[in-house]
Amino acid sequence: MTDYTPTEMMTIAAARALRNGDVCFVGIGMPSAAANLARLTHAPDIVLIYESGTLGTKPSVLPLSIGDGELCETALTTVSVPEMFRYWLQGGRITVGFLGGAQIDRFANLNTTVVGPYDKPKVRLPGGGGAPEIATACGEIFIIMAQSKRSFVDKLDFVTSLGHGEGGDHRERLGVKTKGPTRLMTDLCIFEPDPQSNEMIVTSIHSGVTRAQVTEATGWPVCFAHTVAETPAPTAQELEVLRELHARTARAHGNAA
Amino acid sequence: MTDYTPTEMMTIAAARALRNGDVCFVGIGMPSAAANLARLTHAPDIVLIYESGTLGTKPSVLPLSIGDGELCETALTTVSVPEMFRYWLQGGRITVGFLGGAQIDRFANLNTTVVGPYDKPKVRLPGGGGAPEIATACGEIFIIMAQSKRSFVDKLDFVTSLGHGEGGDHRERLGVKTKGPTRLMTDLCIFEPDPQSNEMIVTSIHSGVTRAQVTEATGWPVCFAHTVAETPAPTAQELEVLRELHARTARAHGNAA
Amino acid sequence: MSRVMSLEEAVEANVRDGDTVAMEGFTHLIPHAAGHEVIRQRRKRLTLVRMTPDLIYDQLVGMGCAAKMVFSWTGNPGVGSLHRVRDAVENGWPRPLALEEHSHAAMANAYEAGAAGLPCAVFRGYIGADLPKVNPNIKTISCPFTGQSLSAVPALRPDIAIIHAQRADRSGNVLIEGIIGVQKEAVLAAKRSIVTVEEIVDDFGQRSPNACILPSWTVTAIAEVPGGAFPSYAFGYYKRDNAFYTAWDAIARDRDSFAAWMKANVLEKGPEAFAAHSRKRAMAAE
Amino acid sequence: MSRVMSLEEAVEANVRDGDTVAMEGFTHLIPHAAGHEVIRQRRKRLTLVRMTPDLIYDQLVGMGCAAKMVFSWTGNPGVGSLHRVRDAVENGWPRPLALEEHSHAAMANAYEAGAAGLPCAVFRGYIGADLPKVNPNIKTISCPFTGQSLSAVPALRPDIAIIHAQRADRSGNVLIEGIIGVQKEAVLAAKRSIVTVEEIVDDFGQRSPNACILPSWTVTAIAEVPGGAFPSYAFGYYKRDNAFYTAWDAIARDRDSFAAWMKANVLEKGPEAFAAHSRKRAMAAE
Repeated sequence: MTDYTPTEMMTIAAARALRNGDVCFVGIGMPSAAANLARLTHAPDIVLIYESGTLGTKPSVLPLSIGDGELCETALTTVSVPEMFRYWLQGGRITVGFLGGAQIDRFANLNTTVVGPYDKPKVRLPGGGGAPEIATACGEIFIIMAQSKRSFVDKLDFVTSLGHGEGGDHRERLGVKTKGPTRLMTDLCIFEPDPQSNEMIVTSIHSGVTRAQVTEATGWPVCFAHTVAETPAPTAQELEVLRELHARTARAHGNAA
Repeated sequence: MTDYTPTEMMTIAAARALRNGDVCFVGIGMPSAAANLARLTHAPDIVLIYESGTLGTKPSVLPLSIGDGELCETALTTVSVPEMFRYWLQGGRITVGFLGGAQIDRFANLNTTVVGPYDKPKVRLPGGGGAPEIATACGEIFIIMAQSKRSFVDKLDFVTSLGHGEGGDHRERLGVKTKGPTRLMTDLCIFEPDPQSNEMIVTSIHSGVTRAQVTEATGWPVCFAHTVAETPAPTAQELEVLRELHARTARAHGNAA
Repeated sequence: MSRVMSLEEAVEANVRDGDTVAMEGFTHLIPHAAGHEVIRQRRKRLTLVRMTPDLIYDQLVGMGCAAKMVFSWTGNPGVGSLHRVRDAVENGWPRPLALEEHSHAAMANAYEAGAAGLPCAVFRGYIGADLPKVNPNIKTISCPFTGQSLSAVPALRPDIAIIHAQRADRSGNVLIEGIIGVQKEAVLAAKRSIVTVEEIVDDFGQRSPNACILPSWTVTAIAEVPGGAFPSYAFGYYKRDNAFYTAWDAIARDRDSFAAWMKANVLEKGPEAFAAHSRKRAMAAE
Repeated sequence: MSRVMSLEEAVEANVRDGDTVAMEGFTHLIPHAAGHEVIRQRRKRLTLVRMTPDLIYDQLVGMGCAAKMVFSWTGNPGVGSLHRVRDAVENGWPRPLALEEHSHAAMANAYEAGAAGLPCAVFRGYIGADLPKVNPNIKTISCPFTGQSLSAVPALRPDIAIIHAQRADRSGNVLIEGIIGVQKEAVLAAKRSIVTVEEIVDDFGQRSPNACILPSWTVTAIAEVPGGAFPSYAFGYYKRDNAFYTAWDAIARDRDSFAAWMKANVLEKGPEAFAAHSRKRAMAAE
């Protein structure tokens, strides 16, 4: 079996979750790598949208920022940012949105705003950006986050974007009709919401990872599904395409590969 | 002196009222003729905007409809109709709007909706189109209408667009900060609002027209300003440019000139 | 993903009796061929939505396809009244026609709100005007910061939007250029959409990075109908036939001459008849 | 009508102490040269508005020009934190910085509402999120037709908007292409505006009929500053200098290295220094 890193496994697991018909609202970093990996492997017709206004973009290298020239040059067309948020996101045209964050709780609510109190934060994080509305307007949400007790917490310091709220039918009670987080990909495993409680439970563990490792890296008493799968290891093709993408990107950004 | 028609006089009087720095929201028909006459004579830098979305258009012939190709081909750029009404009209960027109608009252309120009751009209007119918001969003309003007792009425059947309302400071009381109708050009004379009452009063009578003719053609007891000017007759140049414009238009539209 | 099909199939599959239909195009790119196809297929009880009902709705109303019209200005621009619409409103012939009347600003904002997934549009409108007194779909709303009173109208969400555009590519994306009106908003606001195009090309080629393009996944059906906007026009292809608009006045004034014209030019023809009016020309050519 | 002048004159005449300033550009066309000029002219107590405060505001905040920042995401994209902004927020150095925080959707809608002359923006946002609890400028409003609860934020109406664009023509019109962000809205929402451009041309020449153009009568001042978006980029001219963004992290981490860099590259330089980064290239060239 080929060697691969936990981050590669996480990215590949996220790419696999995307379908060829999806219209995907992509963020920078791992979501961008995952979405483009999907496009370059099993989902050639996936539509990638970046909040900078680019519709149907097909970058050959990954952008460093959300509005890199590569995104516009390879897009079907580019619209203004108000139009992007009004017609395309709020208009309900996106099937999958990717999110990540500094903190996540068991109901996949996310915090990218502050650690500590809002008015006197211990760490001032970047803020929500598009997340508060991505979280409720996209058909469903995929989350990619490296797992640790510091980031998978019992209680968020701040709810930047809604996941399943307090669980159960909380989204519905808030008048939200979209599914919310349906999949959380970490470097250790895959979580999916429990059909009743909507708590995120482990449904697949990456090859070579133990339940104890997952439990140890989660800040709440983590639940496992009745049947937990083993995530198939990355295929040689998946790894090759992902690594080529990263290498092209590093060359294009003027960094050593 | 050159011969000219009352309609030519009315169009030329309207053109003269436009200034070189104006940004003018133009309607089809006489407003379009007047605005383009101004552009081709004393106001070469006037900005003409048509509600179909064309910004800074310079048509060589007059459009038959508000979205003729000529308007787009000669425009600085063309925006969508929602943008036109949101950013350009409602945004308060227009200095002068032109309006006309089937009926006008002494406070320059206009009716282009129905003659008779709304639910069972004697005549179903075209409707307001852009007028209700043009009337309040433009810096000031110029009105062009041929004068007759049937159209200059004591009471409108329907207020399609606000003039000075019930007179006085009625616009201000409605929260409207723009001036409203500052000038009404007819085939007989020019009206301007009385500084106190905002009733439209005659301030200039076209050459060869009598006060009796004006009174006879007005459905309310018409008032004349303390000093009433005689509208200068069209100059040879004004007439020449206007007639050439109409002739080019007739040729372009495939009609006999 | 949009599917390319014949106009007959597109109308057959997507326009249903009783639908709320928006055929848009602001002087430019009015989908006349599609309107004729709806008439030929004898659709009934339609609510016809359009900012500026002109010949295309005069024809649909005169042929009895409509029960209601939602509009902000109606007439034959620069020519006069729509005689078939007036006959329906004033005399109920061939059927009564209910009217829901707005201003342009309201309609444009209502399409925008529909495209934006909002339940209503908020704008500064109708101040001192009588329309809010006769149209219950015009309400007011207060700005929660300034207390300023604003107008609100329900978002437009047609069952089906029908537009005409210059080009589609092989992937089913649609390019619109020139006076773009409210067409993009109408399609995005609608549940289904039909776009007739002058031509289907392999690739749009060189274009503005900000071109007005409807991605294929926002469009239901595409039909290639060259000349399909006639007597309206297609920027880059053919000009508006102003003479036809003028001639329409006499045709439509009389019920019999209208019926005869519709029989000869619509009922006994197909979409291919529009090809005679199509002509690709360089954009800057005139 | 816009007036063409030097960047020094444009900032001197239009940016005042205490102003609310919006410098926009979404990754693309960020007006760095103009930001440097504001720093050189030692403007104080500015309220800096920007969806994505990045290096340009890190520099203004670090040099003590700002009292407040209105934003929706702040950081060095793909690299990390803004150390000068954090130092101001966490330690009040060189001055305290108040924050007003929104989401992207709220900021984009607030600029749109400003451009549209509305007092507030209405959108579907912030559902289940904590920001409305800490920002009194986020309120709710009810759709008068459906009762649905929507979010409202005040329209953005900056005293001055500053953007960078590709070209102006001799009449003072401005053409923007590529990722156009909220720049048009920011200029239309603002009382005054400064546009720096890569070049002033006689005529825009062949272009899309729907090109994104700001007419000269919507712009206050235009300054030709080739390379003026560096290290951001100008579509059709030069690429983003990603390496500079990465290098900024070390420069800004330390107060002294930041001060030294600002002295050498901003205080002792002028707008002409940006010309070294300018390079006209064919749009499709890479």
